[in-house]
Amino acid sequence: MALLDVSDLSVVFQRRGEPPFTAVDGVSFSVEPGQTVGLVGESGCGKSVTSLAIMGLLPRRGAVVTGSVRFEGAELLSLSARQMRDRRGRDLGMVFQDPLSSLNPVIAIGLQVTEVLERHRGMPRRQAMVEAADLLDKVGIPDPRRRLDEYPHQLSGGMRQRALIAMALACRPRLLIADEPTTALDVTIQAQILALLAELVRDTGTALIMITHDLGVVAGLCDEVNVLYGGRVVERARRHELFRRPRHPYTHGLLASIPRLDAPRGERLVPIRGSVADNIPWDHGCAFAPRCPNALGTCVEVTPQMDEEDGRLLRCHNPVQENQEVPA
Amino acid sequence: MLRYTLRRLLQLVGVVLVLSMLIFGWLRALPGGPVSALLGERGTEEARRELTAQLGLDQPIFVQYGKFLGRALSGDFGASTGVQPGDSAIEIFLQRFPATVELSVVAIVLAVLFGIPLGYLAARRRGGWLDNLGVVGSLVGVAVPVFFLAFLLKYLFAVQLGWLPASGRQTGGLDATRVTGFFVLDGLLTREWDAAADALAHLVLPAMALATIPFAVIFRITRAAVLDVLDEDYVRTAESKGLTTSVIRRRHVLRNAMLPVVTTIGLQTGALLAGAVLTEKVFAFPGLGEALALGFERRDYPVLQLMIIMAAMVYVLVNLVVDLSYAVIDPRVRTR
Amino acid sequence: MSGSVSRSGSRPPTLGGRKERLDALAATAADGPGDAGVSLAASAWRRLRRNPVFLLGAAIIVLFVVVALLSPWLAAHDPTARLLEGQVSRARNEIPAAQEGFPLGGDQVGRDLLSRLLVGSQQTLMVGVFATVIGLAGGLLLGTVAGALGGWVDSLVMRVVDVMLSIPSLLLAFSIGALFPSPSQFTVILAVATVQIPIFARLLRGSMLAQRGSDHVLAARALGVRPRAIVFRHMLPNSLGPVIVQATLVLAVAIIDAAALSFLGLGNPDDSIPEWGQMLGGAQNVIDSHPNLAFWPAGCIIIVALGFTLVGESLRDALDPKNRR
Amino acid sequence: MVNTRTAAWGLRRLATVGLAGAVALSMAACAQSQRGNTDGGAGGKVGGTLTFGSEGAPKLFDPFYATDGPTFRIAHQMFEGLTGFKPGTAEIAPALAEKWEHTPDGRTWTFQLRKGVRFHDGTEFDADAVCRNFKRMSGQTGAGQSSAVSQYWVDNFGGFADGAKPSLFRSCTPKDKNTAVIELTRSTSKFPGLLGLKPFVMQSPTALEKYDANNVRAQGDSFSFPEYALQHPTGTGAFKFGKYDKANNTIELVRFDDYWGGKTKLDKLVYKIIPDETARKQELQSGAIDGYDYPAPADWAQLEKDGFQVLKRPAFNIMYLGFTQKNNDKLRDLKVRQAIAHAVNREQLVKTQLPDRAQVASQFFPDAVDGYNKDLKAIPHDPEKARQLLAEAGATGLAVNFYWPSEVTRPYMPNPKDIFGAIKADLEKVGLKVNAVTKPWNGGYLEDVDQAKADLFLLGWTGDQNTPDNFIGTFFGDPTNRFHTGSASWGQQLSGELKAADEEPDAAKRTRMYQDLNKKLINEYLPAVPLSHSPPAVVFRKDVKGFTASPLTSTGESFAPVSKG
Repeated sequence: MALLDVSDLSVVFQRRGEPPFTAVDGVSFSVEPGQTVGLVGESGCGKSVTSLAIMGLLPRRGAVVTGSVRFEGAELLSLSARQMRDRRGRDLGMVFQDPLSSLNPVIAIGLQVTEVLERHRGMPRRQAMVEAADLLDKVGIPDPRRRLDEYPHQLSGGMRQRALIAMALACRPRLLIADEPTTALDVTIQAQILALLAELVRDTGTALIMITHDLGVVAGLCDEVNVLYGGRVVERARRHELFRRPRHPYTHGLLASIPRLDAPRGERLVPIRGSVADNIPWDHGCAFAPRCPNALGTCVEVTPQMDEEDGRLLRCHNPVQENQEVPA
Repeated sequence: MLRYTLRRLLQLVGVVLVLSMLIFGWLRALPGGPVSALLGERGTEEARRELTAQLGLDQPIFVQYGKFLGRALSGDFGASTGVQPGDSAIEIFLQRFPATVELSVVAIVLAVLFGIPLGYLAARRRGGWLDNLGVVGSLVGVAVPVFFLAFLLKYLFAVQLGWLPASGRQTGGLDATRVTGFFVLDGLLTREWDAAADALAHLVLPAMALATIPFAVIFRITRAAVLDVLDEDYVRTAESKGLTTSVIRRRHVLRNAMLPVVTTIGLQTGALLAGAVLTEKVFAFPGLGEALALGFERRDYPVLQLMIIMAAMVYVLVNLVVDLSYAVIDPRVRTR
Repeated sequence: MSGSVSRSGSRPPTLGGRKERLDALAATAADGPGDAGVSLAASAWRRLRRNPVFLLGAAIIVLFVVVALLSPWLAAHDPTARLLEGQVSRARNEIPAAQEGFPLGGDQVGRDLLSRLLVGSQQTLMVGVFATVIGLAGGLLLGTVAGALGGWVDSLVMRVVDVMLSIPSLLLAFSIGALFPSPSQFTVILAVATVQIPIFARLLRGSMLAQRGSDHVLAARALGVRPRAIVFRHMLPNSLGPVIVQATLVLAVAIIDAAALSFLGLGNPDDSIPEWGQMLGGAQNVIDSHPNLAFWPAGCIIIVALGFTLVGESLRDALDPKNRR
Repeated sequence: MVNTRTAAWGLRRLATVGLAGAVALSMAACAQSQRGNTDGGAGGKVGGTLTFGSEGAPKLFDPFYATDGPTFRIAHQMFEGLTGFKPGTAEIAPALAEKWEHTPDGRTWTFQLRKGVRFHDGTEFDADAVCRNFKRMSGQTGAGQSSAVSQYWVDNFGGFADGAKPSLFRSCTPKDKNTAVIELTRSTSKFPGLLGLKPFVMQSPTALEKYDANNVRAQGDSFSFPEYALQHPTGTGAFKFGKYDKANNTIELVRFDDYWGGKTKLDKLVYKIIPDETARKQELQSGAIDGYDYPAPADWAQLEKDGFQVLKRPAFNIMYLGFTQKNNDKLRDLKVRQAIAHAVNREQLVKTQLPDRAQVASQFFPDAVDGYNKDLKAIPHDPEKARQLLAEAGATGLAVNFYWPSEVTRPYMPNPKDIFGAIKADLEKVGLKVNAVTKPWNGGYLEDVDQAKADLFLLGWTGDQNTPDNFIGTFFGDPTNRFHTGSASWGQQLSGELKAADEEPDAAKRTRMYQDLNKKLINEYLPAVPLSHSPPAVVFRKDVKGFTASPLTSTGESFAPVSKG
């Protein structure tokens, strides 16, 4: 049985005086224990909202969540706020994008780590402190004892992110969600953090959902990749499959737009035309159609369905063919 | 931190010196003066001349200031001519300072006691009836002239209903023993409970009048700050850790929201004196404010000089304390 | 570091510690060049139209101004004529009660109270407006000079401003009002205005500094636009928003402070031309035998002050970039 | 609602507070209640305590150095002079002297002293004590001679023993134990009534010496007074000094059990200082005080309705519209001054703006004073006549600057602003151009008026004693007065006539001289327009009995016979 089973998850935001906005539109995917799954897409594609929905962190008012999120078979969406609290931080941990703003500026790092331990493992403060120092050490923070009494503003960006990871993993959750954990960091640090994450999930056997817009990150880490567009999964495949042979024009576009060292000389980078703003609603066809190089008439009439084909899922009327040249 | 404190105190000295000069000059630039106050209808041109000479007011101003400064350094700020004629200005200040402090403390305590919790609740239930009521209420509170509110309170609770005393610090003839000059405290120390209660009763109305504006301000700041903090990322982080609501509220929300609130409280405390002048006048409450108003009406130079200088000093010191306390609760300031 | 500190630290939006508040308000001017300012205004206006608080306040102000302008025609009687003097008796504490043609009765010397209230709105409006304008002018001068030149000029001006700000406003007004040999409407206005100068100065200077670094100004510099042109064409227009907000709030404060001055005996002693604050101050010794003499002007003051405050606050919220969607 | 760090912070604060508390408590050991140390027992609620609201703080308790009402009010309960006043009137009556006589030239006065009188400190009152008092008063030196310190002496007796300035007082000799002889340098109408004034009361020579009573020093902008004046006033009166609780603005007097005038009813007499008019009234209404002085006329009706006794005193004051002869030469023309007198509608003014029982003044002092001229009629309100007079004087449309005081109310002038308003309107009706000038009472008004900057001004006077000289003598006696009668053709003459009348020893003759003088003042000189006499009032709770209101106000009203409940 899958560790996490998300099926047909939808999130609709409703604000007074404004039309409802569908951020996530029937997303389904699952995560096996210890597996690392990537959610990839441009900003606004609904990947972060998906993660927040799983964690139950969406505002109670204004956001309508439907579908199902099963964790070890238990339906999370039907849990009460209290029950969800008990799971958060214990079964599911999360790491956010901006490490500075995600840490409480006026509380010492030590306390911010130990509070989780106290909450979920009922540790007394002193013991928790020892454990915390240990955790900081694990995430590669030098001289952890001293760090315990320091405040976020005294740490470097990388240190902060490590600290956050330490907190998220403090109670050995079975699932860790990392939402763009590296985007706010310098490139050199990014690599370190990714390496750290990889190492940790391997050692602790934690499953990881890696949310990113950066296929490079995915390439290094994920077993399976979900490509989201306009709130829907448009392609899912094992990592190698995807990179070797992207089928959806959007995925293809994403790949084509990353600079690659092994690219043949003279090959130009091909950016994707337009922006998310050009999307058409899914029920009128394919949201990506207006930006799609392969778009056909049907793309703007018939909503493409998700179909399985040799071990991958694809939502497209006119997939990219083997060794097709992408028209500029 | 220590160096910073010392620097601030040094600045204070400068401020006081300049201020004393300004006050001194200003008072003497005003028309009239103690001579009129002392002579009243009996004044004639030569009686005036004589008295002016006796008071040394006929000498060039810088000479007068020099003398004043000289005496002041030896702790002698002259004797009152109008407020409590004959008493030394210092004496008067020492009598009245506790009164105003007592009043201000009660007022600010009231403001904080109601302002912070209400502000917090308003923010939690943003757009709820409490929120709207509070926001509009705080706006009205600012729009009502302090002295008029004071009148209303006095008229209603003292005159019409007779629940509370209309003026003064303590009922006459109560024969209370004086120890510290803080009447409530004195009553407790000497176990003259009736005296303490009586003094407290005298504080209620003026304190209420005085507390409105600080309350309004503290309420709004608290509300705004809590709203700001609620959508901070670290609150979401705390949620993602599955912490209990009470921990999140106390440790992550309130704690951060308090930073601006503390500053505000300090500034308001400092600014209270302004309101005190009006409130004390209405309630004939023998504090600094009343002394200022009275001293001005009777052109009591020594008293006015000392009072205003002291007021400024207190104000500066309060602000210093605020900045320091800020450092205590905000590590980012402390450890920078 | 401190940048993020101030996220909650130095953005106590309304009222609050004067300095912090002003700087925060000033910061709202920083974003975007002139045209963005325009779109900001537009979006602000969109939000205001839906804001009941703003509408209420605006309604009050409009009514107030209209009354002030039309009062000479609205007033049934000459507000200075002692029409009911015959019915006044200090001895028996008799002050003309409401009667035919005098719906609110008369005042201490038998003048028609309603007429005085109506006409009084003029003076009150004048006090508020002039005090604000003078304060604004002074602040504009100091603030622009400080903000535009920077350097030692800036620090000098700001020291002065801080000292002024550090004296409780009413005491300051009180002192200034007392400075004049004999009080008059003019001295009242001047006293109240002077208190506002440092506030505006700090505000403008703040927004100037905020913009000195901002892209559109740098761009203008790069294009070699003359400094004066930069200040007046690029900086000032963007500071407008916060200044307007402050001005509306100051109008309320001015009216209240003026009343307080009258109460302390520093108001305009010649009461032939009515003014609310002065009517209130003058009624204080008959307040508990004839409360109405105090309550009417007080009520007017409170409502008008509230009106300006409501508008000011809702404007502030509207202009606060954080509230823009 | 505190987490660890705020807790720590809170704790630190708590600690400091706690520390303060600890200190306080340790102080509590030495902070024993000092109640019951004064007679009258603990608490103020004993039936025998009467609390009276005073409008101001007494300057000090030695009346000799005082000029202010609050001091005199309290002094009157503690001290007595050789002469006094018949309760409820301004008539001179025996006090510490049982009877007296004077030589025909009015310069030598022999006083028979009351026997068996003791001061509060037990010192016996006798001729020796009397003369030591006069020695003390006339022997002032240094700051003690300042007109700001010993103003009453300077005004009434002139110079001091050092002879630098001529003095009315020559000598005092104890003829025998109970006979004192006082010699004057000239005769004056003020004597012996003068001796009833508070500054000239008898004080215990022992106490005066013991507490260094004459040690007055000029200190910076002011004067500092000796211990005697601040804490040890010692007289023969029905009450003796208790304590002055400055922090609470209350003064306590305690019954003097050896009072010669028989048993005083109250145990304790407490004065509470409440400068604010409205506050005084509310204190009375809320029962915190039993009575207060000078209720605003506007409140009388209300107070009576609320069941308080408002005792109206016979008016002993005058409000006048003053001219200065100095600047505006048109004002030196009698016609112009008369025109102004005719222009002012005084009946209307008195009816609308002045207290109950106020009267239009026909001359410069009220009928309670000897020398009042009953036949003299008030100048009638007659705008027509006024215009005509102005025309004759070629002063039609004359512009005058007219001063009125802000920040003040006086017993004779309860509401300057409105009074001014009324008069201004009247003057404009007859075509005068009025340039209104206002200044705070102490903030330039008195100054400018005394320096003759005002063409017209509002002022008045409350009498100290029953002699015309105390009124018109004070106003016009010295030619360089604030009316500058000196600059008028008749100024010197007027001064002379006043002096003559004052020095006339024969009472009957003197009275006639003053009556004539009053007529001339109105018909020929008119240095000012007498406006009105306003009776000041005092208010008590219903259960306060035995109080007699006096035209001399608080300085003529004893609490000795007063009882409560």
